[in-house]
Amino acid sequence: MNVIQGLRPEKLRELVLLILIALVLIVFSSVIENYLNARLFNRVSASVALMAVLAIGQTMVVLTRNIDLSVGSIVGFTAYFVGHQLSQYGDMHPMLAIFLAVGVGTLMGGINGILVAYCRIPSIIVTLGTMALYRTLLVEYSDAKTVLTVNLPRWLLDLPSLNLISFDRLHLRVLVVGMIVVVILFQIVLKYTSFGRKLYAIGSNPEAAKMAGFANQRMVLTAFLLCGALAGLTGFMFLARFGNITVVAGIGFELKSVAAVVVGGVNIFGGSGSAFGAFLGAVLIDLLENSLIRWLQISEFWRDALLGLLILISVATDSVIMKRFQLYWARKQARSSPET
Amino acid sequence: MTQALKEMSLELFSGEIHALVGENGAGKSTLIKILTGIHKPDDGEMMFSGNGVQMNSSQEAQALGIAAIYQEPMVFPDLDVAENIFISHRKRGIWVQWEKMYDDAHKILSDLGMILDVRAPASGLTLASQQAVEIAKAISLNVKVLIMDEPTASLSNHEVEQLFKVARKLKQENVAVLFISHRLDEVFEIADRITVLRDGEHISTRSVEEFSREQLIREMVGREVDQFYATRQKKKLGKRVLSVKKLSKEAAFTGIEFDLHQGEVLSFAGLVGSRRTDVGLALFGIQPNDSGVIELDGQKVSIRSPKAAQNLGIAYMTEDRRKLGLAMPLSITSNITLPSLKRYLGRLGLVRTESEKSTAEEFKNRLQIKTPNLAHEVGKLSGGNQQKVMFSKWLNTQPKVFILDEPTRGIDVGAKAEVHNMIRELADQGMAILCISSDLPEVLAMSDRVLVMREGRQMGILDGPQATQESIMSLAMGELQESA
Amino acid sequence: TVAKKGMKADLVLMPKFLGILVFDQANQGAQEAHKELQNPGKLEFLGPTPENSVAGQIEILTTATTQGQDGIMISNNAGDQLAPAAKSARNKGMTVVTWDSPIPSAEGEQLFIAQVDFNETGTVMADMAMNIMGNAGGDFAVLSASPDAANQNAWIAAMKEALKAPKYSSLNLVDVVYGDDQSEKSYNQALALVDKYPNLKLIMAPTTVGIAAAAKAMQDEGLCDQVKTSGLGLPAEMVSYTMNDCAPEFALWSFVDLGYLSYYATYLIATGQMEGIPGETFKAGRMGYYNVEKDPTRAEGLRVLMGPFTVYDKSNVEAASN
Amino acid sequence: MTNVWKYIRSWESFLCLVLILTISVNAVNSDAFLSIDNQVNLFTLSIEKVIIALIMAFIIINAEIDLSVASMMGLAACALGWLVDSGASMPTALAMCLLIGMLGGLFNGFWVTFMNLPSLVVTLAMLIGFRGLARVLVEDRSIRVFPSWFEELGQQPILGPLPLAVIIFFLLLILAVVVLRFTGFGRYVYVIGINKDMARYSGINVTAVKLILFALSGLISALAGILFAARLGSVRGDMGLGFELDIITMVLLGGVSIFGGSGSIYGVILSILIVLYLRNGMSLSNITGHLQTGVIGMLLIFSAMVPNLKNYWESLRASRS
Ligand SMILES: Nc1ncnc2c1ncn2[C@@H]1O[C@H](COP(=O)(O)OP(=O)(O)OP(=O)(O)O)[C@@H](O)[C@H]1O
Ligand SMILES: Nc1ncnc2c1ncn2[C@@H]1O[C@H](COP(=O)(O)OP(=O)(O)OP(=O)(O)O)[C@@H](O)[C@H]1O
Ligand SMILES: [Mg+2]
Ligand SMILES: [Mg+2]
Repeated sequence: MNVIQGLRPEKLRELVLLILIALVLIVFSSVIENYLNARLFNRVSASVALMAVLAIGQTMVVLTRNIDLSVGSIVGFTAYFVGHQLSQYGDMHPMLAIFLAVGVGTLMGGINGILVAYCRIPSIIVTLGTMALYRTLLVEYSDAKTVLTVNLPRWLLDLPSLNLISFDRLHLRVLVVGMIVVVILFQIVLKYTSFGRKLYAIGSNPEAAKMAGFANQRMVLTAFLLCGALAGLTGFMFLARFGNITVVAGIGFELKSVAAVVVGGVNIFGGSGSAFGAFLGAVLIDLLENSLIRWLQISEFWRDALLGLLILISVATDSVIMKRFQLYWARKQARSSPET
Repeated sequence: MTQALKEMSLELFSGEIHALVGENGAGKSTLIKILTGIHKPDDGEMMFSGNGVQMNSSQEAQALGIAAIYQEPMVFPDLDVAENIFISHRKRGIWVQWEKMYDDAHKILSDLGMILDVRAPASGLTLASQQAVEIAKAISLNVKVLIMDEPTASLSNHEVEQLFKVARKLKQENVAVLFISHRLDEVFEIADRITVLRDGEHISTRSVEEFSREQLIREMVGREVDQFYATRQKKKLGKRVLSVKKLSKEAAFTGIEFDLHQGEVLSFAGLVGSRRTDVGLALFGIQPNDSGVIELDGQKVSIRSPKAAQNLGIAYMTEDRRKLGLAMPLSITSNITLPSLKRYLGRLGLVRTESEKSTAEEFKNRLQIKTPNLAHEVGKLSGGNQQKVMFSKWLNTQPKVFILDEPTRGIDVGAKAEVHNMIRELADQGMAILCISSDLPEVLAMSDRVLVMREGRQMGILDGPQATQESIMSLAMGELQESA
Repeated sequence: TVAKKGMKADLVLMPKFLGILVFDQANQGAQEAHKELQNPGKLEFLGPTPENSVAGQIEILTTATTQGQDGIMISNNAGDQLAPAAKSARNKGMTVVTWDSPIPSAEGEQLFIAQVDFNETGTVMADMAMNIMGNAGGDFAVLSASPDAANQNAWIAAMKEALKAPKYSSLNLVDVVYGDDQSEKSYNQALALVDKYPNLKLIMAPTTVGIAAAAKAMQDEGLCDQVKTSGLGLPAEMVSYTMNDCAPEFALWSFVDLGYLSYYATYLIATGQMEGIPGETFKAGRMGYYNVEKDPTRAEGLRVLMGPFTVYDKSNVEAASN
Repeated sequence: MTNVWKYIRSWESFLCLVLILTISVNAVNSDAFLSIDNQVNLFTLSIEKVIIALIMAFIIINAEIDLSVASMMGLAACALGWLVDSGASMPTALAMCLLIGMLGGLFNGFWVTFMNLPSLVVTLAMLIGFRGLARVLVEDRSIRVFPSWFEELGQQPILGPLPLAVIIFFLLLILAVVVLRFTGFGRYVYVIGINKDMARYSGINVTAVKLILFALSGLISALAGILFAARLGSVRGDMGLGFELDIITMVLLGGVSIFGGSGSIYGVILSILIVLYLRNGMSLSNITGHLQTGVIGMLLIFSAMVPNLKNYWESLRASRS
């Protein structure tokens, strides 16, 4: 009981997710031969690196009771834009390339943010619109040409396979480390800074936040800026990993990031959730996808049907456990109700 | 466009407790929202410590040292209690020190006499506890001016006492306290000076000694109102309508047992959080009981949903008008007919708007709802008038058993008297009424019998004459009734 | 028939969707022919978005009919779903020619400009697999575009057919997966194939997006020694992988030529200089003479066969990539 | 008088204005635009989306969302093909498809009501799930087995120039207006959208209303899928892919609040017309692909900005006087 006493809701959520992930690992290792190996870690970590960064950006926005459906287009645009620049100016400094990606992403996020916060248009409408607009921008800008791997500088092509540390076959890639840094950074910001706490407050009760004198509009704008920046960073990672960038780059990432966020226990109506949770959500989904692909008995065509169902079940599990938890709080409250 | 406030003037001195009174819709809340920078005045000026100030946001008000507790509690449900108290502290710095925050919050709350788990998410708090958190938040801000809009509306005596202790302490520390309440006893108890508002206009400001109760009411209402809290005449009870035995719900209440007769008013009294509301919710099927027996007209019934309850002739009027009581963007008419919409359906399930309108018209006249027209948005009415709309909504279902949860919460004296009269009338017509109220004088005046609860347990039932302020309080505080 | 220049025909070239390099190249070819033939009419390059490809193609075809265009060249991505719209276009007197990917049932379509013989594609892929894996053979898998891509499906079917020959008995096709012509999905699918089949020796991707993604995936994971990549690819996209032996061999035809040839055929039919019946011969400018014939790879339908494949390897890929 | 004035300044009249503008520009731009053929075609080409938009309006007014409609459409179409292909008679297959739609909708509704999960999450998962099931049924095939009467029903006009789907749409439209505006059920849909706790406390069976809505959403999506199959004559696993966003755009542009509780079918039908005419006009001017989508996206944002501009302007005027 004492253990649970110290558990705040988001901690519990994270715990539940960890248990679910462990469960997935156990179940699949019993049906797939040679499942639990270094390769699995390498694969999942490398592809989660992108989705987790994006999902954390999405988390910032969702916490404030908004949503950003344009992230897929931002990823696509920045990937193309930076790729295009790099193929023209191959000697560009790597840092500059990253800044460029983050900068372009931030700009696009900023447009979303201004429209949502200052023009007071519901975020779903704004970002549905900019999802189309940014994609159009990409098509117009690219003129239907592809960014080709051959034209990209060497360092970029080597980046996805660059290992920071390796234990035998287990590789800790640079991109993965980058993602881990982002997760930790944002976890700290959300948990321990008053900026982060105010984001929660705004999402939890915008009206009260206004009454309390928070600069709601600026905060929401900031959330979108951060989301854009992280989407830009994802765009850069996308470019590094996939090399060939066409106009379809990043399509569907918006829904994937939303899925990661909700599976990660971030309340879609704002106010609760954590960066670490979003990361775990991304891991869980990727792990499921990866495992289903590797499962010989599952045909290519069954995979999506199962994936949908499994996502649903994991979200439901989380919600059931949270409900239990709330009941527990209520009981505890009942025991310690106002004394004389 | 009606004008909410006309040529209002108000002076507030440090070290005074100033009460603001007036009927529902007099403009008290509006005034406060102007004082704290949420609304902007069309005209006029504001001086603070001798300097003219222009307030454009509540942030600026806070910077000046003005804090307010609004009529409807404004907590952040996802944050825990401690954070709710400290979230808007300007000097909190960039980093959050969780442990220190918990300790401080605990201390502030205990100073207020409130024991709340500071780590619990605020979403589980009762309205009263939310109010407590709001108060804790405001006084922790080290303010120069503290404004409280009906802070006691959902508190019971015990908590009110604690609050007043704090208010007096603040007064000693030279804080100016502006206090709004519809409970005149409280006003006379705590205020140094009183300002009366009526229809958005300033009527008078005088020190409390210069007011008599009658005079105050006259100035508020603009006419004579008599028969306040006249004790209810004991009548012969009708046949038993509702009988409840060993009613229990996990994590809420246990062992509730009572009978309710036709024409009887049974009140539920108790401290805040004594789980009276939960009993009401169980009887209305919103949070059905786990065990126990409910008999209606001698028949055992099982109430698993509000719809079932309604079909059985039970109505429940909630204490949380804003969140649970009314559809704010809808018209008065639509709100009134909502629970009984079935009656207004014609062929093919089409709504007969004409008969809807005439019902609404009837209630408007009967309850004297002040509104430009019946198509008016309920959300734009003042609190008291909203309460009347909610009352109409349930009366219109013509219930056998009417459960009223804090029926006069936030209602002004005049309207309160009307509500009391209405409840009596209903009882006299044979309705069985179960009234949950934290307003002790009201409980004493209204009820035939009083059931006292404490922490989810029934402490006893007091018959009319036995019920006094003292006997109820001692039960509510935990002394079991010997005879029960 | 040798085309008479300067006759007016408003034509539309419709790719599967916009934003893919090869379709742009086809457009180049068509524009070249358009100029060459001095057609006073317009040549529009109109395509849907990848997300909305099927409905978009139908919409564009229907609108073209409404506009009274004289002819349309379609790289069909909608399978037989395009047939009703194509039929009503034909009824309005429009010329409907497909290229790159035909209408499977051939309903509503006058002619299909086949880049290569679809049956031959199967053999070419099987041959490349054989070359790469050697006589010992082994496991290989196909990474296709979407499960609905008619031409890819036809090629895969043709390859399966070809594999039945005793010559290829050592080749073992273990799986067909789909990357939806998206880099990231194809990349992940390629890696998944490697994990799923420990003995995999080759990934065959009959799609330009898929082959490039698969090659990059193998290179990034340092698997090029173990698993090779092959299929249909653009030299410009594949040159580095061919040179470093990740994708030693792949094939393609010229999309510029395909656009060029399609334009000639469509122009001739739309201006009434050719009927589009089996046995007809026409001259397609710089490319020379071509025949209209019954399409042996479909139950119904006529085709003009462009051919041939160019198979690229270290010897010729660099020259072709510029 | 004030009522008239209020109406003139309403969202719907703004949409009307945009619509008239679009039509005039189109008519000037292209001779073909006003032809009956084109008018019917532009409807027919998107008729399935438009039909689903009607029920989506109900769902969004109810403060929920259903992202799985397009996948359900694909699933129903594929199921129809699969059933007929495996020898079921046409009527049986049609009935089965509608049943699948309804059950799928109820499945969504179950998680939303009984498990209390946000509909965005549930239907996002089923967007993947239903599409997956469609794939399971047809795999990489394209199934073309329908009797000719079925295809004719989908492709030939049956009443004047109007094909069946368009007629069904008009019937559903009238039904939707009546139900939402004039019936008790419609009132419940709004009230629950405004505040579902309050609705429950008023004795409204929130669960039932939501279940009905989701079941209807599934059912109508399945119907749309069947019409789609008839129009195209064959089915594949990718049918209707990505339609959900177009559908939601139409509804939101129609002034239905994404937070529920407000909006009308009139607005939705106007926005449908705007989107269709705009797309058609652009297609006729040979603007396709992403540019079309971009223009619609821009329109969505701008139109959402207009009410705010109006408020801003009014407050400016008020502060001056
Ligand atoms: N959101 C609103 N929009 C328009 N008018 C409003 C709004 N809120 C309140 N009013 C009007 O302003 C006037 C003053 O209301 P206010 O809430 O200040 O009254 P109050 O004195 O606080 O009443 P109560 O005691 O019931 O809380 C009333 O006539 C009310 O109808
Ligand atoms: N300790 C608690 N923890 C969580 N929820 C509570 C707690 N106490 C009460 N509630 C909830 O708050 C609502 C009202 O509470 P309750 O019935 O305890 O109050 P009450 O005795 O009616 O007093 P009041 O209405 O004055 O707050 C109910 O819905 C109940 O479930
Ligand atoms: Mg007030
Ligand atoms: Mg209560």
